Amino acid sequence: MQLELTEHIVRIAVVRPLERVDAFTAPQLRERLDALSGEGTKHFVIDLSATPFMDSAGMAALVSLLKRARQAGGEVVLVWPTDEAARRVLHLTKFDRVFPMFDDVQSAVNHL
Amino acid sequence: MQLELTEHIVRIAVVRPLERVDAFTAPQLRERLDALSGEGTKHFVIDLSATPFMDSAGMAALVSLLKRARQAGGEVVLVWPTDEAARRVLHLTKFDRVFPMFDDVQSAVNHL
Amino acid sequence: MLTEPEVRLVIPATHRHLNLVGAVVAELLAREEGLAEPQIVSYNVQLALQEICANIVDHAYAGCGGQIEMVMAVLQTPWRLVIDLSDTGRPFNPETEVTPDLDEVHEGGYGLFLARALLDEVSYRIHAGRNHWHLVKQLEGDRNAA
Amino acid sequence: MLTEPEVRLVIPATHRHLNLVGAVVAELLAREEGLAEPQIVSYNVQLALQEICANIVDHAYAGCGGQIEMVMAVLQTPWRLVIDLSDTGRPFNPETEVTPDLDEVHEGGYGLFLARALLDEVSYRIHAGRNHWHLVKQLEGDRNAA
Ligand SMILES: Nc1ncnc2c1ncn2[C@@H]1O[C@H](COP(=O)(O)OP(=O)(O)O)[C@@H](O)[C@H]1O
Ligand SMILES: Nc1ncnc2c1ncn2[C@@H]1O[C@H](COP(=O)(O)OP(=O)(O)O)[C@@H](O)[C@H]1O
Repeated sequence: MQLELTEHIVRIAVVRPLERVDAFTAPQLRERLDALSGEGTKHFVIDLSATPFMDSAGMAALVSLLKRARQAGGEVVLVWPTDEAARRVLHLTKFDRVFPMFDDVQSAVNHL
Repeated sequence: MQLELTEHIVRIAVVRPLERVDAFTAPQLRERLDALSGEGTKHFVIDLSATPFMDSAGMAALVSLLKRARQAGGEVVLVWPTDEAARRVLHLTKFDRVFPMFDDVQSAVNHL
Repeated sequence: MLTEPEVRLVIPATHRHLNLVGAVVAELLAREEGLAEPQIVSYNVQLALQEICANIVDHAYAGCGGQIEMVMAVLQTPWRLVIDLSDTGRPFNPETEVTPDLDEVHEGGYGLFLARALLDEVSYRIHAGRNHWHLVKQLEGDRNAA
Repeated sequence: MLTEPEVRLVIPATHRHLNLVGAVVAELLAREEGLAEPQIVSYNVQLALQEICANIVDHAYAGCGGQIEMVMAVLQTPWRLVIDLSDTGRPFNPETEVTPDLDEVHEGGYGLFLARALLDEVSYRIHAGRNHWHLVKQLEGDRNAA
Protein backbone atom coordinates (compact mmCIF):
# COMPACT_ATOMS: atom_id res chain seq x y z
CA MET A 1 0.00 0.00 0.00
CA GLN A 2 1.23 3.43 -0.85
CA LEU A 3 0.74 6.07 1.74
CA GLU A 4 2.15 9.38 2.73
CA LEU A 5 3.08 10.01 6.29
CA THR A 6 3.64 13.47 7.66
CA GLU A 7 4.45 14.09 11.26
CA HIS A 8 3.40 17.22 13.06
CA ILE A 9 5.14 18.04 16.25
CA VAL A 10 3.45 20.76 18.22
CA ARG A 11 5.36 21.90 21.23
CA ILE A 12 3.08 22.77 24.11
CA ALA A 13 4.58 24.27 27.23
CA VAL A 14 2.72 23.40 30.42
CA VAL A 15 3.59 25.90 33.13
CA ARG A 16 2.46 25.27 36.69
CA PRO A 17 3.14 28.05 39.22
CA LEU A 18 3.50 26.56 42.69
CA GLU A 19 3.91 29.84 44.55
CA ARG A 20 2.11 33.17 44.87
CA VAL A 21 2.07 35.01 41.56
CA ASP A 22 2.08 38.64 42.59
CA ALA A 23 3.73 41.97 41.85
CA PHE A 24 7.00 40.60 43.25
CA THR A 25 7.08 37.22 41.53
CA ALA A 26 5.22 38.03 38.29
CA PRO A 27 8.37 39.49 36.67
CA GLN A 28 10.10 36.12 37.23
CA LEU A 29 7.15 34.31 35.64
CA ARG A 30 7.16 36.75 32.73
CA GLU A 31 10.86 36.15 32.19
CA ARG A 32 10.35 32.39 32.00
CA LEU A 33 7.41 32.75 29.63
CA ASP A 34 9.31 35.22 27.45
CA ALA A 35 12.19 32.79 27.23
CA LEU A 36 9.82 30.04 26.05
CA SER A 37 8.24 32.36 23.48
CA GLY A 38 11.68 33.43 22.38
CA GLU A 39 12.58 29.77 21.71
CA GLY A 40 9.55 29.52 19.43
CA THR A 41 6.95 28.01 21.74
CA LYS A 42 3.51 29.42 20.93
CA HIS A 43 1.13 26.99 22.65
CA PHE A 44 0.86 27.30 26.40
CA VAL A 45 -1.08 25.65 29.19
CA ILE A 46 -0.89 27.71 32.36
CA ASP A 47 -1.94 25.32 35.08
CA LEU A 48 -3.21 27.38 38.03
CA SER A 49 -4.47 24.39 40.01
CA ALA A 50 -1.62 24.59 42.52
CA THR A 51 -1.18 28.36 42.55
CA PRO A 52 -2.12 29.67 45.98
CA PHE A 53 -2.63 33.33 45.01
CA MET A 54 -2.57 35.52 41.91
CA ASP A 55 -2.93 39.29 41.78
CA SER A 56 -3.46 41.63 38.83
CA ALA A 57 0.29 41.72 38.12
CA GLY A 58 0.13 37.97 37.60
CA MET A 59 -2.93 38.37 35.42
CA ALA A 60 -1.08 41.00 33.36
CA ALA A 61 1.72 38.49 32.72
CA LEU A 62 -0.87 36.04 31.33
CA VAL A 63 -2.39 38.69 29.08
CA SER A 64 1.02 39.67 27.78
CA LEU A 65 1.74 36.03 26.94
CA LEU A 66 -1.65 35.63 25.28
CA LYS A 67 -1.06 38.58 22.97
CA ARG A 68 2.36 37.33 21.97
CA ALA A 69 1.21 33.74 21.46
CA ARG A 70 -1.83 34.66 19.38
CA GLN A 71 0.24 36.99 17.24
CA ALA A 72 2.47 34.01 16.47
CA GLY A 73 -0.59 31.91 15.62
CA GLY A 74 -0.57 30.10 18.94
CA GLU A 75 -2.83 30.00 21.99
CA VAL A 76 -2.76 30.19 25.76
CA VAL A 77 -5.22 28.13 27.76
CA LEU A 78 -5.67 27.99 31.52
CA VAL A 79 -6.37 25.22 34.00
CA TRP A 80 -8.74 26.48 36.69
CA PRO A 81 -7.35 27.20 40.16
CA THR A 82 -8.53 24.76 42.82
CA ASP A 83 -9.32 27.57 45.21
CA GLU A 84 -12.91 28.74 44.81
CA ALA A 85 -12.06 32.39 45.56
CA ALA A 86 -9.38 32.41 42.86
CA ARG A 87 -11.85 30.88 40.38
CA ARG A 88 -14.34 33.62 41.14
CA VAL A 89 -11.73 36.30 40.43
CA LEU A 90 -11.10 34.87 36.95
CA HIS A 91 -14.84 34.97 36.39
CA LEU A 92 -15.22 38.50 37.78
CA THR A 93 -12.57 39.87 35.43
CA LYS A 94 -14.01 37.81 32.54
CA PHE A 95 -10.64 36.15 32.05
CA ASP A 96 -12.61 32.91 31.71
CA ARG A 97 -14.12 34.27 28.49
CA VAL A 98 -10.85 35.37 26.97
CA PHE A 99 -8.77 32.33 27.84
CA PRO A 100 -10.07 28.86 27.04
CA MET A 101 -10.46 27.28 30.50
CA PHE A 102 -10.04 23.61 31.45
CA ASP A 103 -10.40 21.48 34.53
CA ASP A 104 -7.15 19.61 34.07
CA VAL A 105 -3.95 19.65 32.05
CA GLN A 106 -4.93 16.69 29.85
CA SER A 107 -8.10 18.38 28.56
CA ALA A 108 -6.15 21.58 28.08
CA VAL A 109 -3.47 19.85 26.03
CA ASN A 110 -6.10 18.03 23.94
CA HIS A 111 -7.59 21.40 23.02
CA LEU A 112 -4.34 22.75 21.56
CA MET B 1 -19.15 -26.90 75.88
CA GLN B 2 -19.15 -24.80 78.96
CA LEU B 3 -17.27 -21.57 78.77
CA GLU B 4 -17.14 -18.26 80.40
CA LEU B 5 -17.14 -15.16 78.29
CA THR B 6 -16.12 -11.79 79.63
CA GLU B 7 -16.03 -8.76 77.45
CA HIS B 8 -13.64 -5.89 78.05
CA ILE B 9 -14.45 -2.66 76.42
CA VAL B 10 -11.64 -0.16 76.56
CA ARG B 11 -12.61 3.25 75.38
CA ILE B 12 -9.79 5.02 73.59
CA ALA B 13 -10.28 8.61 72.56
CA VAL B 14 -8.40 9.60 69.43
CA VAL B 15 -8.01 13.36 69.30
CA ARG B 16 -6.68 14.99 66.14
CA PRO B 17 -6.06 18.75 66.32
CA LEU B 18 -6.40 20.26 62.84
CA GLU B 19 -5.43 23.81 63.80
CA ARG B 20 -2.63 25.61 65.59
CA VAL B 21 -2.42 24.54 69.21
CA ASP B 22 -1.10 27.62 70.95
CA ALA B 23 -1.64 29.82 73.98
CA PHE B 24 -4.95 30.97 72.50
CA THR B 25 -6.39 27.62 71.43
CA ALA B 26 -4.82 25.33 74.07
CA PRO B 27 -7.50 26.23 76.65
CA GLN B 28 -10.14 24.98 74.19
CA LEU B 29 -8.20 21.75 73.69
CA ARG B 30 -7.79 21.37 77.46
CA GLU B 31 -11.52 21.84 77.95
CA ARG B 32 -12.33 19.09 75.45
CA LEU B 33 -9.78 16.74 77.00
CA ASP B 34 -11.03 17.49 80.52
CA ALA B 35 -14.56 16.70 79.41
CA LEU B 36 -13.41 13.32 78.06
CA SER B 37 -11.51 12.57 81.27
CA GLY B 38 -14.54 13.65 83.27
CA GLU B 39 -16.65 11.11 81.40
CA GLY B 40 -14.22 8.39 82.46
CA THR B 41 -11.98 8.11 79.40
CA LYS B 42 -8.42 7.35 80.45
CA HIS B 43 -6.77 6.14 77.24
CA PHE B 44 -5.90 8.81 74.71
CA VAL B 45 -4.27 8.97 71.33
CA ILE B 46 -3.33 12.53 70.46
CA ASP B 47 -2.76 12.48 66.73
CA LEU B 48 -0.50 15.41 65.85
CA SER B 49 -0.07 14.38 62.21
CA ALA B 50 -2.30 17.17 60.94
CA THR B 51 -1.45 19.79 63.55
CA PRO B 52 0.33 22.68 61.83
CA PHE B 53 1.88 24.23 64.95
CA MET B 54 2.12 23.59 68.68
CA ASP B 55 3.69 25.82 71.31
CA SER B 56 4.55 25.16 74.94
CA ALA B 57 1.00 25.99 76.02
CA GLY B 58 -0.17 23.12 73.81
CA MET B 59 2.53 20.90 75.26
CA ALA B 60 1.38 21.82 78.77
CA ALA B 61 -2.14 20.68 77.91
CA LEU B 62 -0.73 17.28 76.89
CA VAL B 63 1.28 16.97 80.11
CA SER B 64 -1.76 17.85 82.17
CA LEU B 65 -3.76 15.15 80.40
CA LEU B 66 -0.95 12.64 80.85
CA LYS B 67 -0.83 13.20 84.59
CA ARG B 68 -4.57 12.83 84.95
CA ALA B 69 -4.77 9.75 82.72
CA ARG B 70 -1.90 7.93 84.40
CA GLN B 71 -3.35 8.69 87.83
CA ALA B 72 -6.53 6.95 86.66
CA GLY B 73 -4.48 3.98 85.42
CA GLY B 74 -4.65 5.08 81.78
CA GLU B 75 -2.17 6.33 79.23
CA VAL B 76 -1.65 9.05 76.65
CA VAL B 77 0.23 8.24 73.47
CA LEU B 78 1.11 10.57 70.60
CA VAL B 79 1.18 10.20 66.84
CA TRP B 80 4.17 12.07 65.44
CA PRO B 81 3.58 15.36 63.64
CA THR B 82 4.24 15.20 59.90
CA ASP B 83 6.24 18.40 59.99
CA GLU B 84 9.92 17.71 60.59
CA ALA B 85 10.43 20.88 62.63
CA ALA B 86 7.57 19.95 64.96
CA ARG B 87 9.05 16.44 65.37
CA ARG B 88 12.38 17.93 66.34
CA VAL B 89 10.74 20.04 69.03
CA LEU B 90 9.19 16.95 70.65
CA HIS B 91 12.64 15.41 70.59
CA LEU B 92 14.36 18.52 71.95
CA THR B 93 12.02 18.69 74.94
CA LYS B 94 12.29 14.90 75.43
CA PHE B 95 8.53 14.60 75.10
CA ASP B 96 9.24 11.61 72.87
CA ARG B 97 10.67 9.81 75.91
CA VAL B 98 7.77 10.56 78.20
CA PHE B 99 4.94 9.87 75.78
CA PRO B 100 4.90 6.62 73.81
CA MET B 101 5.21 7.82 70.20
CA PHE B 102 3.73 6.20 67.08
CA ASP B 103 3.77 6.79 63.37
CA ASP B 104 0.05 6.34 62.87
CA VAL B 105 -3.20 6.05 64.79
CA GLN B 106 -3.55 2.30 64.23
CA SER B 107 -0.21 1.48 65.87
CA ALA B 108 -1.04 3.89 68.66
CA VAL B 109 -4.41 2.24 69.34
CA ASN B 110 -2.83 -1.23 69.24
CA HIS B 111 -0.44 -0.18 72.00
CA LEU B 112 -3.19 0.82 74.40
CA MET C 1 -8.93 55.85 64.25
CA LEU C 2 -10.35 52.71 65.83
CA THR C 3 -11.54 52.06 69.33
CA GLU C 4 -11.21 48.27 69.32
CA PRO C 5 -7.76 46.78 69.93
CA GLU C 6 -6.01 47.38 66.68
CA VAL C 7 -3.11 45.88 64.79
CA ARG C 8 -0.51 48.06 63.08
CA LEU C 9 1.94 46.96 60.40
CA VAL C 10 4.57 49.14 58.78
CA ILE C 11 6.47 47.79 55.79
CA PRO C 12 8.90 49.18 53.23
CA ALA C 13 6.90 50.11 50.12
CA THR C 14 8.32 47.40 47.88
CA HIS C 15 6.61 44.56 46.04
CA ARG C 16 8.77 42.14 48.01
CA HIS C 17 7.09 43.01 51.29
CA LEU C 18 3.45 43.04 50.20
CA ASN C 19 2.97 39.37 51.12
CA LEU C 20 3.19 40.45 54.78
CA VAL C 21 0.04 42.54 54.44
CA GLY C 22 -2.07 39.62 53.27
CA ALA C 23 -0.62 37.29 55.88
CA VAL C 24 -1.54 39.58 58.75
CA VAL C 25 -5.11 40.02 57.62
CA ALA C 26 -5.44 36.27 56.99
CA GLU C 27 -4.31 35.45 60.52
CA LEU C 28 -6.53 38.12 62.02
CA LEU C 29 -9.53 36.63 60.23
CA ALA C 30 -8.46 33.11 61.18
CA ARG C 31 -9.28 33.95 64.80
CA GLU C 32 -12.85 34.98 63.98
CA GLU C 33 -15.01 32.00 64.83
CA GLY C 34 -18.18 31.31 62.88
CA LEU C 35 -17.20 33.28 59.78
CA ALA C 36 -19.13 32.15 56.70
CA GLU C 37 -16.96 31.15 53.72
CA PRO C 38 -13.76 31.96 55.65
CA GLN C 39 -11.38 30.97 52.82
CA ILE C 40 -13.17 33.11 50.28
CA VAL C 41 -13.43 36.14 52.55
CA SER C 42 -9.76 35.83 53.43
CA TYR C 43 -8.65 35.47 49.81
CA ASN C 44 -10.74 38.40 48.69
CA VAL C 45 -9.47 40.72 51.39
CA GLN C 46 -5.88 39.64 50.73
CA LEU C 47 -6.26 40.29 47.02
CA ALA C 48 -7.88 43.70 47.52
CA LEU C 49 -5.12 44.72 49.94
CA GLN C 50 -2.45 43.47 47.57
CA GLU C 51 -3.92 45.62 44.78
CA ILE C 52 -4.19 48.80 46.85
CA CYS C 53 -0.67 48.31 48.20
CA ALA C 54 0.81 47.54 44.77
CA ASN C 55 -0.76 50.81 43.59
CA ILE C 56 0.90 52.66 46.46
CA VAL C 57 4.27 51.16 45.48
CA ASP C 58 3.80 51.76 41.74
CA HIS C 59 1.87 55.02 41.61
CA ALA C 60 2.02 56.89 44.94
CA TYR C 61 5.73 56.22 45.44
CA ALA C 62 6.33 55.45 41.75
CA GLY C 63 9.07 53.00 42.66
CA CYS C 64 10.92 55.55 44.82
CA GLY C 65 10.35 53.77 48.10
CA GLY C 66 8.91 54.93 51.38
CA GLN C 67 6.68 53.09 53.80
CA ILE C 68 3.17 51.73 53.89
CA GLU C 69 1.34 51.75 57.20
CA MET C 70 -1.65 49.50 57.77
CA VAL C 71 -3.93 49.81 60.81
CA MET C 72 -6.64 47.22 61.12
CA ALA C 73 -9.27 45.94 63.52
CA VAL C 74 -12.29 43.69 63.61
CA LEU C 75 -15.29 45.69 64.84
CA GLN C 76 -18.67 44.47 66.07
CA THR C 77 -22.26 45.53 65.29
CA PRO C 78 -22.08 45.22 62.42
CA TRP C 79 -19.35 42.63 62.39
CA ARG C 80 -16.68 43.95 60.02
CA LEU C 81 -13.03 44.25 59.22
CA VAL C 82 -11.81 47.84 58.95
CA ILE C 83 -8.43 48.73 57.48
CA ASP C 84 -6.65 52.03 57.01
CA LEU C 85 -3.69 52.02 54.62
CA SER C 86 -1.59 55.15 54.49
CA ASP C 87 1.48 56.47 52.71
CA THR C 88 3.38 59.70 52.08
CA GLY C 89 3.63 59.40 48.30
CA ARG C 90 1.98 61.57 45.71
CA PRO C 91 -1.79 61.95 45.99
CA PHE C 92 -4.26 59.84 44.10
CA ASN C 93 -6.32 61.66 41.48
CA PRO C 94 -9.72 59.95 41.36
CA GLU C 95 -10.13 61.08 37.76
CA THR C 96 -7.41 58.69 36.67
CA GLU C 97 -9.61 55.80 37.76
CA VAL C 98 -11.49 54.13 34.91
CA THR C 99 -13.59 51.00 35.07
CA PRO C 100 -11.89 48.50 32.78
CA ASP C 101 -13.81 47.33 29.71
CA LEU C 102 -14.03 43.66 30.67
CA ASP C 103 -14.86 42.52 27.15
CA GLU C 104 -11.26 43.11 26.20
CA VAL C 105 -8.29 41.89 28.19
CA HIS C 106 -5.81 44.46 29.39
CA GLU C 107 -2.37 44.32 30.90
CA GLY C 108 -3.36 46.68 33.70
CA GLY C 109 -6.20 48.64 35.18
CA TYR C 110 -7.76 45.80 37.20
CA GLY C 111 -6.40 46.86 40.59
CA LEU C 112 -8.98 49.30 41.88
CA PHE C 113 -11.75 47.46 40.07
CA LEU C 114 -10.90 44.28 41.97
CA ALA C 115 -10.54 46.06 45.31
CA ARG C 116 -13.95 47.70 44.90
CA ALA C 117 -15.58 44.46 43.75
CA LEU C 118 -14.17 42.39 46.61
CA LEU C 119 -14.69 44.83 49.50
CA ASP C 120 -17.73 46.71 50.79
CA GLU C 121 -16.01 50.07 50.99
CA VAL C 122 -12.90 51.55 49.39
CA SER C 123 -12.49 55.27 49.98
CA TYR C 124 -9.57 57.63 49.65
CA ARG C 125 -8.74 60.87 51.43
CA ILE C 126 -5.75 63.00 52.31
CA HIS C 127 -5.32 63.60 56.02
CA ALA C 128 -2.42 65.27 57.82
CA GLY C 129 -0.30 65.12 54.70
CA ARG C 130 -0.77 61.39 54.20
CA ASN C 131 -2.79 59.45 51.67
CA HIS C 132 -5.32 57.22 53.40
CA TRP C 133 -7.23 54.30 51.92
CA HIS C 134 -10.13 53.27 54.12
CA LEU C 135 -11.30 49.73 53.47
CA VAL C 136 -14.23 47.86 54.97
CA LYS C 137 -15.26 44.24 54.59
CA GLN C 138 -18.53 43.17 56.18
CA LEU C 139 -18.25 39.81 57.93
CA GLU C 140 -21.13 37.36 57.78
CA GLY C 141 -21.80 34.21 59.73
CA ASP C 142 -22.78 32.97 63.16
CA ARG C 143 -20.35 34.28 65.74
CA ASN C 144 -21.66 31.91 68.39
CA ALA C 145 -21.40 28.83 66.17
CA ALA C 146 -18.03 27.49 67.26
CA MET D 1 17.79 49.93 65.62
CA LEU D 2 18.30 48.52 62.15
CA THR D 3 19.70 50.08 59.01
CA GLU D 4 18.13 47.70 56.48
CA PRO D 5 14.51 48.29 55.49
CA GLU D 6 12.60 47.04 58.47
CA VAL D 7 9.16 45.73 59.20
CA ARG D 8 7.21 46.86 62.26
CA LEU D 9 4.20 45.12 63.77
CA VAL D 10 2.26 46.31 66.79
CA ILE D 11 -0.37 44.02 68.29
CA PRO D 12 -2.53 43.98 71.40
CA ALA D 13 -0.78 41.82 74.00
CA THR D 14 -3.30 38.99 73.96
CA HIS D 15 -2.88 35.31 73.13
CA ARG D 16 -5.44 35.78 70.36
CA HIS D 17 -3.15 38.04 68.35
CA LEU D 18 0.11 36.11 68.66
CA ASN D 19 -0.51 34.19 65.44
CA LEU D 20 0.13 37.45 63.57
CA VAL D 21 3.70 37.54 64.80
CA GLY D 22 4.56 34.14 63.37
CA ALA D 23 2.77 34.87 60.09
CA VAL D 24 4.80 38.03 59.47
CA VAL D 25 8.12 36.35 60.10
CA ALA D 26 7.11 33.36 57.96
CA GLU D 27 6.25 35.61 55.01
CA LEU D 28 9.42 37.65 55.45
CA LEU D 29 11.48 34.45 55.32
CA ALA D 30 9.44 33.15 52.38
CA ARG D 31 10.97 35.91 50.23
CA GLU D 32 14.54 34.83 51.03
CA GLU D 33 15.67 32.74 48.10
CA GLY D 34 18.15 29.93 48.60
CA LEU D 35 17.47 29.42 52.30
CA ALA D 36 18.48 25.95 53.48
CA GLU D 37 15.70 24.00 55.25
CA PRO D 38 13.24 26.89 54.86
CA GLN D 39 10.32 25.10 56.55
CA ILE D 40 12.36 24.19 59.59
CA VAL D 41 13.92 27.62 59.98
CA SER D 42 10.52 29.23 59.64
CA TYR D 43 8.85 26.91 62.14
CA ASN D 44 11.63 27.36 64.66
CA VAL D 45 11.57 31.14 64.46
CA GLN D 46 7.78 31.17 64.70
CA LEU D 47 7.83 28.95 67.75
CA ALA D 48 10.54 30.96 69.49
CA LEU D 49 8.65 34.20 68.84
CA GLN D 50 5.41 32.66 70.04
CA GLU D 51 7.11 31.67 73.31
CA ILE D 52 8.71 35.06 73.95
CA CYS D 53 5.43 36.83 73.15
CA ALA D 54 3.33 34.49 75.28
CA ASN D 55 5.71 35.28 78.14
CA ILE D 56 5.16 39.01 77.57
CA VAL D 57 1.39 38.47 77.71
CA ASP D 58 1.52 36.16 80.74
CA HIS D 59 4.39 37.57 82.79
CA ALA D 60 5.32 41.10 81.69
CA TYR D 61 1.69 42.24 81.39
CA ALA D 62 0.36 39.42 83.62
CA GLY D 63 -2.86 39.34 81.66
CA CYS D 64 -3.47 43.09 82.07
CA GLY D 65 -3.06 43.96 78.43
CA GLY D 66 -0.88 46.48 76.66
CA GLN D 67 0.89 46.20 73.35
CA ILE D 68 3.75 44.21 71.88
CA GLU D 69 5.92 45.87 69.25
CA MET D 70 8.03 43.80 66.91
CA VAL D 71 10.67 45.32 64.62
CA MET D 72 12.40 42.95 62.26
CA ALA D 73 14.76 42.88 59.31
CA VAL D 74 16.85 40.46 57.32
CA LEU D 75 20.46 41.61 57.38
CA GLN D 76 23.40 40.53 55.19
CA THR D 77 26.98 39.52 55.99
CA PRO D 78 26.33 37.43 57.87
CA TRP D 79 22.92 36.60 56.50
CA ARG D 80 20.56 36.74 59.47
CA LEU D 81 17.13 37.60 60.75
CA VAL D 82 17.14 40.17 63.54
CA ILE D 83 14.08 40.86 65.68
CA ASP D 84 13.43 43.30 68.50
CA LEU D 85 10.35 42.63 70.63
CA SER D 86 9.40 45.28 73.14
CA ASP D 87 6.74 45.97 75.72
CA THR D 88 5.96 48.28 78.64
CA GLY D 89 5.10 45.59 81.18
CA ARG D 90 7.00 44.68 84.30
CA PRO D 91 10.69 43.87 83.85
CA PHE D 92 12.05 40.37 83.45
CA ASN D 93 14.22 39.11 86.27
CA PRO D 94 16.83 36.78 84.72
CA GLU D 95 17.10 34.95 88.03
CA THR D 96 13.62 33.53 87.58
CA GLU D 97 14.87 31.66 84.53
CA VAL D 98 15.70 28.03 85.18
CA THR D 99 16.63 25.38 82.65
CA PRO D 100 13.90 22.75 82.83
CA ASP D 101 14.88 19.25 83.96
CA LEU D 102 14.00 17.43 80.75
CA ASP D 103 13.93 14.02 82.39
CA GLU D 104 10.63 14.94 83.98
CA VAL D 105 7.71 16.49 82.12
CA HIS D 106 6.43 19.80 83.36
CA GLU D 107 3.36 21.88 82.64
CA GLY D 108 5.45 25.00 82.08
CA GLY D 109 8.95 26.36 81.95
CA TYR D 110 9.76 25.36 78.37
CA GLY D 111 9.27 28.80 76.81
CA LEU D 112 12.67 30.43 77.23
CA PHE D 113 14.40 27.07 76.90
CA LEU D 114 12.81 26.57 73.47
CA ALA D 115 13.52 30.13 72.32
CA ARG D 116 17.20 29.78 73.27
CA ALA D 117 17.48 26.35 71.68
CA LEU D 118 15.87 27.42 68.40
CA LEU D 119 17.56 30.80 67.91
CA ASP D 120 21.18 31.91 67.84
CA GLU D 121 20.72 34.81 70.22
CA VAL D 122 18.10 35.73 72.81
CA SER D 123 19.00 38.69 74.97
CA TYR D 124 17.02 40.97 77.23
CA ARG D 125 17.55 44.56 78.25
CA ILE D 126 15.58 47.54 79.47
CA HIS D 127 15.89 50.61 77.27
CA ALA D 128 13.97 53.89 77.51
CA GLY D 129 11.52 52.36 79.96
CA ARG D 130 10.68 49.44 77.70
CA ASN D 131 11.57 45.77 77.93
CA HIS D 132 13.43 44.66 74.81
CA TRP D 133 14.04 41.11 73.64
CA HIS D 134 16.71 40.98 70.95
CA LEU D 135 16.55 37.84 68.85
CA VAL D 136 18.87 36.67 66.10
CA LYS D 137 18.58 33.70 63.76
CA GLN D 138 21.50 33.01 61.45
CA LEU D 139 20.37 32.08 57.95
CA GLU D 140 22.22 29.42 55.98
CA GLY D 141 22.07 28.48 52.34
CA ASP D 142 23.04 29.68 48.90
CA ARG D 143 21.54 33.09 48.26
CA ASN D 144 22.36 32.89 44.54
CA ALA D 145 20.81 29.47 44.07
CA ALA D 146 17.35 30.43 42.84
N1 LIG E 1 -2.28 54.89 45.28
C1 LIG E 1 -2.33 55.56 44.11
N2 LIG E 1 -1.70 56.75 44.00
C2 LIG E 1 -1.71 57.43 42.85
N3 LIG E 1 -2.36 57.00 41.73
C3 LIG E 1 -3.02 55.84 41.79
C4 LIG E 1 -3.03 55.05 42.98
N4 LIG E 1 -3.77 53.95 42.74
C5 LIG E 1 -4.19 54.04 41.47
N5 LIG E 1 -3.75 55.16 40.88
C6 LIG E 1 -4.04 55.59 39.50
O1 LIG E 1 -5.23 54.94 39.08
C7 LIG E 1 -4.99 54.13 37.92
C8 LIG E 1 -5.80 52.85 37.98
O2 LIG E 1 -5.31 51.98 38.99
P1 LIG E 1 -5.55 50.41 38.90
O3 LIG E 1 -7.00 50.20 38.65
O4 LIG E 1 -5.03 49.77 40.11
O5 LIG E 1 -4.75 49.93 37.63
P2 LIG E 1 -3.17 49.88 37.34
O6 LIG E 1 -2.46 50.13 38.61
O7 LIG E 1 -2.94 48.52 36.80
O8 LIG E 1 -2.95 50.97 36.33
C9 LIG E 1 -3.49 53.89 37.93
O9 LIG E 1 -2.97 53.67 36.63
C10 LIG E 1 -2.97 55.20 38.52
O10 LIG E 1 -2.88 56.20 37.54
N1 LIG F 1 8.71 38.61 79.51
C1 LIG F 1 8.81 38.25 80.80
N2 LIG F 1 8.59 39.15 81.76
C2 LIG F 1 8.67 38.80 83.04
N3 LIG F 1 8.99 37.56 83.46
C3 LIG F 1 9.22 36.61 82.55
C4 LIG F 1 9.14 36.91 81.17
N4 LIG F 1 9.44 35.79 80.49
C5 LIG F 1 9.69 34.83 81.39
N5 LIG F 1 9.56 35.32 82.66
C6 LIG F 1 9.82 34.55 83.90
O1 LIG F 1 10.65 33.43 83.57
C7 LIG F 1 10.00 32.20 83.90
C8 LIG F 1 10.35 31.13 82.85
O2 LIG F 1 9.71 31.43 81.62
P1 LIG F 1 9.43 30.26 80.59
O3 LIG F 1 10.67 29.48 80.42
O4 LIG F 1 8.90 30.84 79.36
O5 LIG F 1 8.34 29.35 81.26
P2 LIG F 1 6.82 29.64 81.67
O6 LIG F 1 6.41 30.90 81.00
O7 LIG F 1 6.10 28.45 81.17
O8 LIG F 1 6.83 29.74 83.17
C9 LIG F 1 8.53 32.55 83.97
O9 LIG F 1 7.81 31.69 84.80
C10 LIG F 1 8.55 33.97 84.48
O10 LIG F 1 8.68 33.99 85.88
